[in-house]
Amino acid sequence: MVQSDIRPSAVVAFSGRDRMVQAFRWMLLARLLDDKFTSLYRGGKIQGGVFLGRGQEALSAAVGLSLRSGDIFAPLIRDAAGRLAFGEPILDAVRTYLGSVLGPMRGRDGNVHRGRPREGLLVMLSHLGAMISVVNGMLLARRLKGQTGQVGATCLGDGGTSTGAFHEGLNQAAIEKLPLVLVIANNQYAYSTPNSRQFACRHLVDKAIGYGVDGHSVDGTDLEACMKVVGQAVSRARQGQGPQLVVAELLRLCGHGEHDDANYVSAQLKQAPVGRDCLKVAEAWLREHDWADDMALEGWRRQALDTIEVAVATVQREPAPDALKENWCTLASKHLSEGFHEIP
Amino acid sequence: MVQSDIRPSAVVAFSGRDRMVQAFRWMLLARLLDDKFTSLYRGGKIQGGVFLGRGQEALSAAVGLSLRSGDIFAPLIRDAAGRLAFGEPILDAVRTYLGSVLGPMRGRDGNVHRGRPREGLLVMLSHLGAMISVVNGMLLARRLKGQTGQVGATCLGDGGTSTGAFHEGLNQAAIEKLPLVLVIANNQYAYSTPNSRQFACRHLVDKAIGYGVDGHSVDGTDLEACMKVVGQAVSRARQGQGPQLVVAELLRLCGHGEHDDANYVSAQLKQAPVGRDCLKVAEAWLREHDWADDMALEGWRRQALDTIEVAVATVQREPAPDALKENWCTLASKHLSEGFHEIP
Amino acid sequence: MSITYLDAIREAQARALADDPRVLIYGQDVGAFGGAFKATKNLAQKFPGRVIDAPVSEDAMVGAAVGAAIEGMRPIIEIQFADFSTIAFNQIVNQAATLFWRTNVPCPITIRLPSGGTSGGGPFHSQSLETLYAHFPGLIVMTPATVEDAYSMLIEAVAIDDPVIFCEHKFLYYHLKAEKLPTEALPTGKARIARTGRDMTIVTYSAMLHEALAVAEELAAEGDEIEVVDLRSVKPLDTDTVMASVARTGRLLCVGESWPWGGVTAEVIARVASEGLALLDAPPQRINAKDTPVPFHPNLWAAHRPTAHNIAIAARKLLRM
Amino acid sequence: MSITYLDAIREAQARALADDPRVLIYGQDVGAFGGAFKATKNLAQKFPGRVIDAPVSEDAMVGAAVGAAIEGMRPIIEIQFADFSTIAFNQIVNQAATLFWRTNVPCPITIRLPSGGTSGGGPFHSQSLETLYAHFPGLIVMTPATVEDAYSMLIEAVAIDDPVIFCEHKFLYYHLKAEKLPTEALPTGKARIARTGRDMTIVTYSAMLHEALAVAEELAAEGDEIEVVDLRSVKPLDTDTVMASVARTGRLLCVGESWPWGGVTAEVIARVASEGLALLDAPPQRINAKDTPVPFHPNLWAAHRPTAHNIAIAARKLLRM
Ligand SMILES: Cc1ncc(C[n+]2csc(CCOP(=O)(O)OP(=O)(O)O)c2C)c(N)n1
Ligand SMILES: Cc1ncc(C[n+]2csc(CCOP(=O)(O)OP(=O)(O)O)c2C)c(N)n1
Ligand SMILES: [Mg+2]
Ligand SMILES: [Mg+2]
Repeated sequence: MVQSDIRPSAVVAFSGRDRMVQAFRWMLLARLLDDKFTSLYRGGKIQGGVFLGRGQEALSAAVGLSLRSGDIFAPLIRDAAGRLAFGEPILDAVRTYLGSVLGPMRGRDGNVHRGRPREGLLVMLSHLGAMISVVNGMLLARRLKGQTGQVGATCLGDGGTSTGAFHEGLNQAAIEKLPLVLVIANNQYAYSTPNSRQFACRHLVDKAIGYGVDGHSVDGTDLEACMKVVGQAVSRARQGQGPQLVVAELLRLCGHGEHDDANYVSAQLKQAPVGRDCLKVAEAWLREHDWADDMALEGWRRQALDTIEVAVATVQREPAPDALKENWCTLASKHLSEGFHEIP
Repeated sequence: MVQSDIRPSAVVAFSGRDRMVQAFRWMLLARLLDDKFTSLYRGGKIQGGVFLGRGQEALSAAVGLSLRSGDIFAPLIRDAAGRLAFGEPILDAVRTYLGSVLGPMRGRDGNVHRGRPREGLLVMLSHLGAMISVVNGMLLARRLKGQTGQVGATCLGDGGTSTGAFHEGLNQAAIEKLPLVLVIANNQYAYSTPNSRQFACRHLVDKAIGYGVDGHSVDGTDLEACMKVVGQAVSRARQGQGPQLVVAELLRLCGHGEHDDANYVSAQLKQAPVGRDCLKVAEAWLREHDWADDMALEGWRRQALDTIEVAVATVQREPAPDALKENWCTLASKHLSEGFHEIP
Repeated sequence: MSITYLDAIREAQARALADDPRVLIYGQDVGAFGGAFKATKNLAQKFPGRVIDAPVSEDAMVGAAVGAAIEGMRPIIEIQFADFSTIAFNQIVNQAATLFWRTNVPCPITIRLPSGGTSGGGPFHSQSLETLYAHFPGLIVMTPATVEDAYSMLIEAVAIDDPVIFCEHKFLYYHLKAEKLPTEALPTGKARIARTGRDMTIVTYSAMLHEALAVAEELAAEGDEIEVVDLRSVKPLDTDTVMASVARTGRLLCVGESWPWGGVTAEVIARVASEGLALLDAPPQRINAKDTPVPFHPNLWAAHRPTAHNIAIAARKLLRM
Repeated sequence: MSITYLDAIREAQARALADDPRVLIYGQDVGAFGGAFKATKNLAQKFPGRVIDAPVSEDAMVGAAVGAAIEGMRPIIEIQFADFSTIAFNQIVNQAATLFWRTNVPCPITIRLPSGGTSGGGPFHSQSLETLYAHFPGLIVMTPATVEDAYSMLIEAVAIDDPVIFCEHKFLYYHLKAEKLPTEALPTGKARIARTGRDMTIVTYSAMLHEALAVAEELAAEGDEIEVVDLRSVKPLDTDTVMASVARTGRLLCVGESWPWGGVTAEVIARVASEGLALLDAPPQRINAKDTPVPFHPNLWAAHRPTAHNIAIAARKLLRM
């Protein structure tokens, strides 16, 4: 495990005032956006599921903020904060959830399945683990093209580590020594399944050694720690140190989706340090450092709410997809599409 | 890694005279049987490929001998020695290679794809890694049925560790704390692909920690070491210590199959200790211990050759499968088979 | 009391567990939680140790089921959504489907695939994969369309000595209700005439049965009597019942929710054309989902899958041919 | 000089690498070793860094190809045997096949599947999986039957902006020879009349083309002229050419090496029956492999797959119908 070779100056760079405030504000925006989706969902305004990042915003924001333009990010279902920090327009989120035809997915896919691959923001497949090798392929292609200095980050849950795709993907990155940052949010459960039924190693970061990659572990409820550890992992990848596995311990402070009351989450875990709300922890930390006070916090909150309201109001006036205008063509090579001559 | 907690008495049990001689004789039989298949192949008497265990007999025999009746064994392509030691009739091998309809596969499958699942000897799928979870399921079923004290062993190559199936299977065994012994023959290559293009950890046994299972490493060219280490791993599994990962270092002393001249194998590796012929090492060891002399060795060799000649002569008189007698039915429930009313 | 299609699936599993100690259930979240759709609710409590939570490892789940089957057990695997069975694909089509043929050891496993589209499901929670599994030798593929069949076919699936792919349709889970569980049923491999008619045959299965029945009702008002055949299982596929119906009506429309290329509808038409060409008074027709992934948005989804609306158009046209 | 089908595949890759810097090859043992079948022999030496050895990780191989495609590359993936593509199944059908539809970013990858049976290959080195991939929306499925097509279609596959499943038949690798590489070719999606005739149409593809041609030759001696249509790609499937041929001959026999349920032959018959029923003077027939895994032993293998022998029996029977 690598956890000590960053100089004090680097620490400041990863978690200086501007960065911490920025991170906090993305966390806040993500939390409030998630709240908004929850209330839209309860109001029957959203088709399909709603998947929240509640309790995982610190880690996620740290990933998004540690990346630069030109980097690659393949977020997962609980990464609203990271997406925003990476630069995903909030309209993309709202349009995809509400099914606006103007969104990047044009109503073809929904909720957390959104992105802009050509801008480095990949669109997740539902199948857990399946994005890792895709990021690898992009990084490999860039190396072949002579593009350097860029990294690719992707997120996964504790449950996702049990997939064959996780293994093949991380091993592939290790063999090619790719600048991949694989961030595991160990939120203690995969849907209802606790860690004890998901893996048997003492700590998920123990897996790093079996791949020959650097492993980092971090308290996912602590924004400052996330900024440092994720920032350092990204730096190491960028410097050519090969894949980095980051494992954060935290707790999902919501159901698996908004349909789930999560009554299986153990009361003990909720009381434990891992059950802290990272947003509250970050707020307290900012206050402690005198980097935020009531007024500032209230201002950020207002601004975030405004941003959300504007986005939702905009999208609610936008057209839904129209089946008659759809081209119903799966191929880029339209001329090779089969005309299935169906009757109606 | 676990390598030291066996008492001297245990060491004797694993590699006492009888066991070592037994092991050596299985190795010898396997080597000579492989040689026979090679010459039959060259003579055009074998359809499809021939896959040899040359250089891997010590490890393989140790696995087969460490198991008891009632245990489960899922061998791979280079496990002629282990199969024989576990109790596979030599006729099964010869019949399957030569396509006798009397063999356990009835000509439906061939060469290394053979076994008797109901007797604990599984039939490998070509798809690497796919047998691990099958062994897990058998062990799980036995636990549910209240059968205890039995273990399941399966073998894999260095290449096989890159499969998703390896990961899902080993993790599954770890979660359930099953008495699985997973033996990796790191013969330095997967077909032509060297270790450096297959994994990036320092040693494959490093993977054990990421699954929370015991790891054992052993010099696969050294029969005594294999008997001890594999024997110990099997014992630990039997005693309820959960899955055991054994990694042996050795070199494939032949092509991937008999069609391959293996000219990609580095001269350096051939000269290195890993390139020793385990059969010669074992022979020397037996001589050193005065457990074998020229006469004994020659006698064992004769007996092995006789056994092989008898088996081959027998099988060569046996009928090949007859398409007209085949039932062409894939289902156990014959009444649910589709009659595809094809014309001829 | 009214029983939903989902209840029937749960009850069938409860009964299988109660009647046969060799039965066990393995799948993600199937234990204390009762499954993503609650199809195993309370079963872990009622049958301790026999309803087992799996890691997110579909390949290993099915592999383990094969192993358990070799040991004489009769495992039921719940895949959380049919779409995730692609991860277990190799174990299903190569390990499970070939085991008996290769080794003479039967492989009595049941793989439950919550299948088919629902509004807002999107491309990876909506797939109908019966075609894939029917194509491979060695698998039985069941596609129950009614509460009664969901119950009796699942019980039969567990009893069958071969791997059964049990495609249960998510759209029917809550919608479809019956008064009580059946006490008898058609055997696997027998299609059912869901409605008799003399002017045209619609052959279908799973959720599309209900669209077809709605069309039959609608067209009855116009004086056309449509016979509706519910295939129940797509492999084996009951060619005889289909052929007998076409012999009566002379017209065949096949409806399936999966993609068009090589789907159930192609197989049915190929059989009828090969073996019963003379029975046809008009060209056999088929309606399937469009040849794109299943879209998320309700507007698109409703146009992507066959519905009573476009089946009715096709049926009217075929009646005039 | 004579060029084999396998040479053609190698030459096509050499040409693609030479002509387009975006092309790369990734697969097990494809580098210095030149591939299990030597289909990439010398390419790693000639195009340093662009022919890359992969670990035994088919899922990650195809995933990486999709990633490279997003970055504008045009990767060719060699799967060692088609049968192992089941491990990459999810990445092929869900990631690659849907990428453009979901994101508007094309996915120009070519997946080479050494396909089909050879004597002694056995159940896991012999599969013909074109049906699986054709069923899923978003994939082009090529099944070249000649040296010329192996060459020109592979070049075209690499140029196409969509994922192409390139089913190259192992049985043809060494047997099939041509004098020179072609300089022009039919476009993808166009079937070819491999032999003209007026009494019956055999529609087929890949290795079965040669069995069909042998039958046509044999029956010509008996006075029956058989037209043979080589589909070349099974998706898109050139219905027009098939239909035009059946319009001329009135009789249709479809031959495929994959399993019968829902195979290419079912799709072809379904199309002809739906759209050209009136063209048929006799029931359309099909011949496929038997509905069991592909057997290892030559005696069984020869009876499992369609051959000129049983195609001829079927053809004679159909001619008399
Ligand atoms: C391969 C695969 N199998 C099953 C699922 C269904 N599924 C969706 S989310 C989930 C739990 C994931 O848990 P984890 O990886 O810990 O992420 P978390 O939801 O806790 O953030 C499962 C099983 C899936 N998406 N992919
Ligand atoms: C999933 C899968 N992919 C590819 C293959 C083709 N293949 C057969 S053996 C082999 C190399 C295996 O190497 P290793 O596991 O090291 O075993 P060894 O042959 O060295 O004993 C490959 C790639 C396969 N059998 N299974
Ligand atoms: Mg989790
Ligand atoms: Mg090896």
